[in-house]
Amino acid sequence: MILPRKSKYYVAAFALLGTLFSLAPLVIQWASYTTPIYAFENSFVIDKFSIILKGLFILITYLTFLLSINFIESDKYYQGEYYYLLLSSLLGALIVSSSRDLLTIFIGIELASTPMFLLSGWKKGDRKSNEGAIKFFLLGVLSASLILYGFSLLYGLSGKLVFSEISSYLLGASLANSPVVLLSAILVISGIGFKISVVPFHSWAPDTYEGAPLPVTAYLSVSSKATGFVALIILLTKVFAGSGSSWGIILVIISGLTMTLGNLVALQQNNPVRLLAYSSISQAGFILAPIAISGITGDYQDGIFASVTYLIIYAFMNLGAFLSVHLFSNYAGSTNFYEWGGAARKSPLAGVLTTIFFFSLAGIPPLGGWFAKFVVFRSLLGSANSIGIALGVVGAINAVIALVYYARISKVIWMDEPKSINEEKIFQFENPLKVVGVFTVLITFVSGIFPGIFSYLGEVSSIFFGN
Amino acid sequence: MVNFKPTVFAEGELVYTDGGILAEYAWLLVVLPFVAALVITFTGKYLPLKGAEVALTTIGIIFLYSAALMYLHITSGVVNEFFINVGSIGVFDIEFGWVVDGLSIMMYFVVGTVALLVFIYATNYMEGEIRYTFFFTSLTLFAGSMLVLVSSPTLIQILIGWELVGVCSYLLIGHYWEKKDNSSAAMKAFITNKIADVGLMIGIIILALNTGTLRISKILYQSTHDYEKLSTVAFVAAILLFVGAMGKSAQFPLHVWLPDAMAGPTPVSALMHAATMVTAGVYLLARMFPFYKAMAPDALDVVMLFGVITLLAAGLIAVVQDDLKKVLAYSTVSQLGYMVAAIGSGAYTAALFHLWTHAFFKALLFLGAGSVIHSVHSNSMLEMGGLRKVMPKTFATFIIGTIALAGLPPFAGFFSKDEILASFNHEGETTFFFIAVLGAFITAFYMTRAVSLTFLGEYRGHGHPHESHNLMTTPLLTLSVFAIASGWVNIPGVYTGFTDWVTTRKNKIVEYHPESFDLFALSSGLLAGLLGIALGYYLYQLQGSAETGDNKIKIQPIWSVLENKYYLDHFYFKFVIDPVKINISKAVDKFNTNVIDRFVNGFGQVASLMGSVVYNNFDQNGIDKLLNMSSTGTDNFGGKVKLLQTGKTQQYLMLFLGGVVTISLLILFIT
Amino acid sequence: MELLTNGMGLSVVVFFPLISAFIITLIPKAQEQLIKRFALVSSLITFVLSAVLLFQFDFSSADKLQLGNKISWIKSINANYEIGIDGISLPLLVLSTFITVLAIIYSIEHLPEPKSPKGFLALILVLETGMNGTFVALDLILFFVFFEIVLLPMYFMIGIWGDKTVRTVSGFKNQIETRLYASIKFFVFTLFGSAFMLLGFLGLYYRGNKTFSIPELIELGTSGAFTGTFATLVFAVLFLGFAVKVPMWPLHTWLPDAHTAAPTVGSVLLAAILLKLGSYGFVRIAIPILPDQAKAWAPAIAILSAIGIIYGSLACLAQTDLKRLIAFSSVGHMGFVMLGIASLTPIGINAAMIGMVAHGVITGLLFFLSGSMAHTYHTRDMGRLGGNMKLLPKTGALLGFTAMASLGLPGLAGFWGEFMALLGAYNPLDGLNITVFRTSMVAGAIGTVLTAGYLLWMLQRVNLGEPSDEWLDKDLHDADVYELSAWIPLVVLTVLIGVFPKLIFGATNDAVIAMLSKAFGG
Amino acid sequence: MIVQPVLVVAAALFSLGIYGILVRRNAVMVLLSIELILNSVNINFILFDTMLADTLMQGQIFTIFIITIAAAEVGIGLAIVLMLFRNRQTANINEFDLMKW
Repeated sequence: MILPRKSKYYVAAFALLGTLFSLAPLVIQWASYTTPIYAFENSFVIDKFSIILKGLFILITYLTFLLSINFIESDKYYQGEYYYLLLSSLLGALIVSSSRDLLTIFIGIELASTPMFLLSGWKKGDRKSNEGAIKFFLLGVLSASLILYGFSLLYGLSGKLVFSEISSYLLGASLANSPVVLLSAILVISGIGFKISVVPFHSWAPDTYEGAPLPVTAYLSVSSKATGFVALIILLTKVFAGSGSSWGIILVIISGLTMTLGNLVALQQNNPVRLLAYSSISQAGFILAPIAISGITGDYQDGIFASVTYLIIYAFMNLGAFLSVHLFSNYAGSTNFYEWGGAARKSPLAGVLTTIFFFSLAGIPPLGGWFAKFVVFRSLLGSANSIGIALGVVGAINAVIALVYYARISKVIWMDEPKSINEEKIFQFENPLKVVGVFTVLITFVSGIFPGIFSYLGEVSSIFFGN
Repeated sequence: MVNFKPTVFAEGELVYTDGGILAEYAWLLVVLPFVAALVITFTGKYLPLKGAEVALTTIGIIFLYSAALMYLHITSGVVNEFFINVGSIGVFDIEFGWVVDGLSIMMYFVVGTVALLVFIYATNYMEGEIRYTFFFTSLTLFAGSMLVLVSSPTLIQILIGWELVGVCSYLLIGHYWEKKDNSSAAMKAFITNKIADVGLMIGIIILALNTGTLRISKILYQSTHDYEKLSTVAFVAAILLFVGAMGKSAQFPLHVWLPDAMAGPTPVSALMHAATMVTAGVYLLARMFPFYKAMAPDALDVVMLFGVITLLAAGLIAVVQDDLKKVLAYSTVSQLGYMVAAIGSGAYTAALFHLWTHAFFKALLFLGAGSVIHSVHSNSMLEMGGLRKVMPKTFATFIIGTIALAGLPPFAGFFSKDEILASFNHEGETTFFFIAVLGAFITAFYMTRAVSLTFLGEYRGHGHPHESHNLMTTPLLTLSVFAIASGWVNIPGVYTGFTDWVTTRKNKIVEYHPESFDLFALSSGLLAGLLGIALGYYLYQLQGSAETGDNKIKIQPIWSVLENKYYLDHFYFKFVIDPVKINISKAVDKFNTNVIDRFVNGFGQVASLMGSVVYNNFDQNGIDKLLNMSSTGTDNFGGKVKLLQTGKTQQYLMLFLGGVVTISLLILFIT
Repeated sequence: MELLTNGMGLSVVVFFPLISAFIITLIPKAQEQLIKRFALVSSLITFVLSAVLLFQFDFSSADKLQLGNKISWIKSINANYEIGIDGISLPLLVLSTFITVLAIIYSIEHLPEPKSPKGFLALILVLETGMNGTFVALDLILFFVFFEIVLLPMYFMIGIWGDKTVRTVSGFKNQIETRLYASIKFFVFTLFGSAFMLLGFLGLYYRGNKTFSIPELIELGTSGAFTGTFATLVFAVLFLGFAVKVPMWPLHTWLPDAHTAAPTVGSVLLAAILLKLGSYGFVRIAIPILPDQAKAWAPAIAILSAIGIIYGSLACLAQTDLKRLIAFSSVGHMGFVMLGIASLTPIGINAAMIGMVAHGVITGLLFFLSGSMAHTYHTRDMGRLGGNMKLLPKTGALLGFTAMASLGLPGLAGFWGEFMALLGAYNPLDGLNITVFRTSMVAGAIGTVLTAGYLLWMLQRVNLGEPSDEWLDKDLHDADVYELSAWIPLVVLTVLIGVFPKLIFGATNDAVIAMLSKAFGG
Repeated sequence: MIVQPVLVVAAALFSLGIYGILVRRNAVMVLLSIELILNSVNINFILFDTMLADTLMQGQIFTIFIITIAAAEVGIGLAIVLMLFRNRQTANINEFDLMKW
């Protein structure tokens, strides 16, 4: 922000470099990792789990920057502020990933989400953007306040803020299933349910996604969702671990609803962004499923492993999907993907990328998505629990339904007849976007063909519970 | 005064050699035609005679080889079989191979001889016809397939030959496939046979699975030695095999395809009716005879019943035909009825003997008819007549054939038919015996009718008929020699070589074989034949000229004539001949065309109708609709669901808090 | 040769096409000839390699899994890259590489619209990887991945190069292009099946102490590790997954549409190989791992197959569209294959194996022919065709030959599948309901008659008769050298297998017997 | 010391806030209602802090943080509302339904 306007371009470069550099300490930490390091009286921890998630968040932000460059250049937007807000949101996410007490996690969540309120309304002149922003904002604040209320109850009950102490106190006093704890659990779940946009707290997502600038939408649907999930995982497993049986059931219902409803509505969409919004809602349902079941079975480690694996793969393929939507809607100048007929002929590369991302979302081997879905099914059936199996069946059916609308996009761009109006348009595929595309596609493929790389997550999540 | 002696060949007592090199290389008989077919297909167009020469040489070799085998067999009985394993499946060995014994050698010889002559005949007959080369390809294949069938030591190979014969007949009957009728006739032949083949297939399956082998000799051995193994299924299997035989050997009610098969060129009909196709069924029954005799005597009665029905029904139909080839066709059916009935009555030798003689004189008759048609350019006897003068050779040979068929001594048919009658008589099947005699009478009658309509009287056609080319008449003459002499190989009391030929085989044949003439059967058969000819001659010559023969009887009431002189005749005419000649036979004809034909034709239509019903109402609108409905259904549901998304912020908030409340309530209830 | 036997050879056979497909995508669009040549060569190399493996293969111990290897793949779930072939998979593997070569030869001169050899050939090669992989995979997850890889290329083949005619589909409001409807239908149907199949695999994984290895699971299954409702459910979902692919009645409805819509090569590969994935799955996975369930389900399968046979033939009699008729004929023929499998006897399953190969060869050829005829006449309506023998003698003759082969003419490949399947069905495994199987056998036998009926009918309408006037003035080119060189090998193969079935039985018999004796004892 | 009444007050504030959110049409009013909820939370924290005599004063610290963040959020909220008002001359949140379904 201190830089003069003419040199705004450097801001982008600077932000990119900054994020890259911020990876360095992570690597060092990883290399020099021995045991979890605790700071600020156990309210802040550095363990492999947090390191991995931090790495994920930073990468996502990095890619988002790459996505943003051209968007920002394209119009008179505040650049510095844009990057600044994104970075602060990133900071929030980083905090969440290693926070271990109510205050820190609350600050993290707020820090992560507040900037997004502004970014989602970044297109000042655009009414849709404003509208999305206000909806996002109001629900966001409400959710925050609910979370707070839940926290306050917890504090009142235990007098502690640090998770480990709270949970030990709850267990000691065998209050794990007392109504107050449950109430606070409900409030927390609802509050975070808003961030991860699960039914019935999803309603803001499609509108906000549609209104917000595309890079921001991508970030919303990936990073803040991830943040929300991390927060949820930490809270549920560190604080409410005792009352798993209660919230487990609830989450099962929620995730089942989320998958189904998201899919069914997505079938109806002709706006690619809204389609992705609903698809990401149903994906959230899939991510939620293992946690839910782990609540019932108590095998948190497996549940976390599955969810986080899904989260990571989902993050990259979804970014890729947004990238392709960005490309094609810029090319066709239409937010109705039925008008993209035959666009892939213009740029086969973009076409192939799009196909890969969307079919990966649909979970077709050998693309990453299949392994994500696979681990989820695995932990669902592994529970050997009738509820889990039922949820698995629901998931399987949804996976098939989802195929219909995911395939629809690549059907349009490859199989439909080219629209005459699009003929003379030129297909823009700038280099930064190419970088994003190649990077995400690589990860999508690698995670599909050599899913072995995720195996260490198991060990990681075990450490996560070691303390 | 008639004395019989059982001729029993048990394995031990058989006097036979292994046939040496001649038997070892008998596979040439089977393989050569297929090689030839390939050669003709690829090189035929460039050869001077358009491939005919290849076919002729091949079939010539086959003829010589089979003759050599025959000689060897007559001098020192040959029994041997060879197997080639072409794969094992489970416990089964799938084997091809070739069997060399009396039965098969007799068939080789018949096929070789008839085929050779027919081929020679065809080179001239088919001259200038379209697809000349292809015709010879399929004709060679036809002979080859028949050899596959008769040479087979395993049921699986029998099945293969069986179907190959069917396909070749399909190709040949449909030779002029530009006309839809012809291709339909071809289809009809194929489908009818296929229906029968289902029986054969299942029969084979049952036999194979209950005996654990596909080798015929083993199965027959078990059926004579290991009663329990087969006894339960024997009857069913026997009947099913017979169903297969009914198809190929055109037994009532599956004979309908044979008359239509006349759509093919005449040489094909000759080959098909004399040697190659229709004899297959009889051959199968003969091959499996020990099994029938030992395990399923009841089945034999069924066989006999159908045989008798066939011979009568077909004979009656033949009387009313105006198409020369059709007359012969129905006569074939009826003669096959004789053979099958003979097998049914347990007269193994008699049946094969009739097959043997019939092959020659029926080939002769068909080729004769062919040469007539070739010169008259019409099948209808109403457009013939008076050809005696213009086509002397054809006429002479045709007459020989007719007499042979009618069964007058010393022509071939006489001996074989007499043996069948004798065996009926001996078995005490009085009814069947008399039906058979009646059949003989009818045969003689319609043949006489055919002769008089064709050759006697005045010419009624338009073209200028002429005697056929030597290439066509030579075979006729050759065949007529056989038609006369082929019966002399099995004269009871004089020389019964044929019996020894066909009973010299690996498996015991238990049958009763007349040691000397059964004079009663002989006389009745002879009488019937003579009567038939006499009556025919009477009606179509004495009662008036050939051309108006039929009309006379129909139009001008004969009772007036009889009133003058022959009340008896009048009575006969009034109450016997007219009904039989017009009503009953017409009725049988009607039944044939209207009921059975319609069924077979209708089969396709019904099936396709059902097909369309199933397809349109169930497949497309049933399963698919369900599927599409479900997909659109989900869409619509999604349409409903998305209405939650009103876009009104406050309702979102409401939804949000509503969610919270619901969850709390849920928890309240669940925990 | 050491390289070949330690699993390297198989891996190359599987992945070489994929690599070459990738390379093809790098070749610039302009150099069509280079692309075509490259695709042809690489598919040839694959085929030759598989032929070499054929010689490496030790037929004396065809019941053992050979030339395989096992490398750790996904540690966290103990899924391994485990491959190998035995007598059961060998013929299908070779068939798949072989047919692919022919498909590419055909495509050199006969690319469907819109012509774009790059994409098309690349897709074919990717498809080949999927097919080969499925046949060599010995790990459930690996199997699943390859099983699914097949979907994408076929989806795009149908969708992009498919039939563009617009038709109304019952249940849909507005009209839709055949290719679009068919492609998504194919995709959804198969995915529906396989999604549940995956659940089944996971079930096995957890009951079978956390292994996905098929051989180990077979050991467990035959030692009675999987029982009760669990086993029933697992078999049910496996059945769903495979039966859709076969396809068994009543899950077959995607097939006619897919075949009708697909470009020639597409339907050839679909009929020749893809359908086999399902039946192969039954033989390789479902039956040996869950023998008791297989026994319990066998009657149902037999009945469905019998229905499929009759039903398919009847449906064929109602067709006016040549390709659609052939597609429905596949339903009937695969019905025979499944009937053989259902009998659970060495005879039946051997019959199924040879039936698969035969159907692959014959129906593949039929689709080649019908496709090229549709290309020549610009119609598949049999009402308008006719006199083909006069117009295109070579094609017509081949069509006649193939039809005969397809109706199970003895002495040609198709016969063994049908007859032996009936033979097997007459005496099913001990303890199976004889009545059901014999009834199905009779139904099948009647089916052969119907089959003969519709094929001859097809010949009469297409091949025979006088050509209608609309063709007389047109210059219709008969089969050219590319087409013939793609077709003749299939003809030869048909005759060879027909005359000397040992080509297949020699490989399969021991393996099948071993499999069954392990599964059902004795 | 007295606990229940204060708790009740907090709860009442909370419910008031909810009520306001649901019935008020004006965006600013909705914002205020949310503030009410936050304040009820604050009261809770203070109350519990004193009740438990928390030596670390965690409750009060938390409260301060909440106040800060609330302030920031209100700032953002007002900014958005202003932007909206500039674009479409109304602050009635129920007229913002360009995007639905």
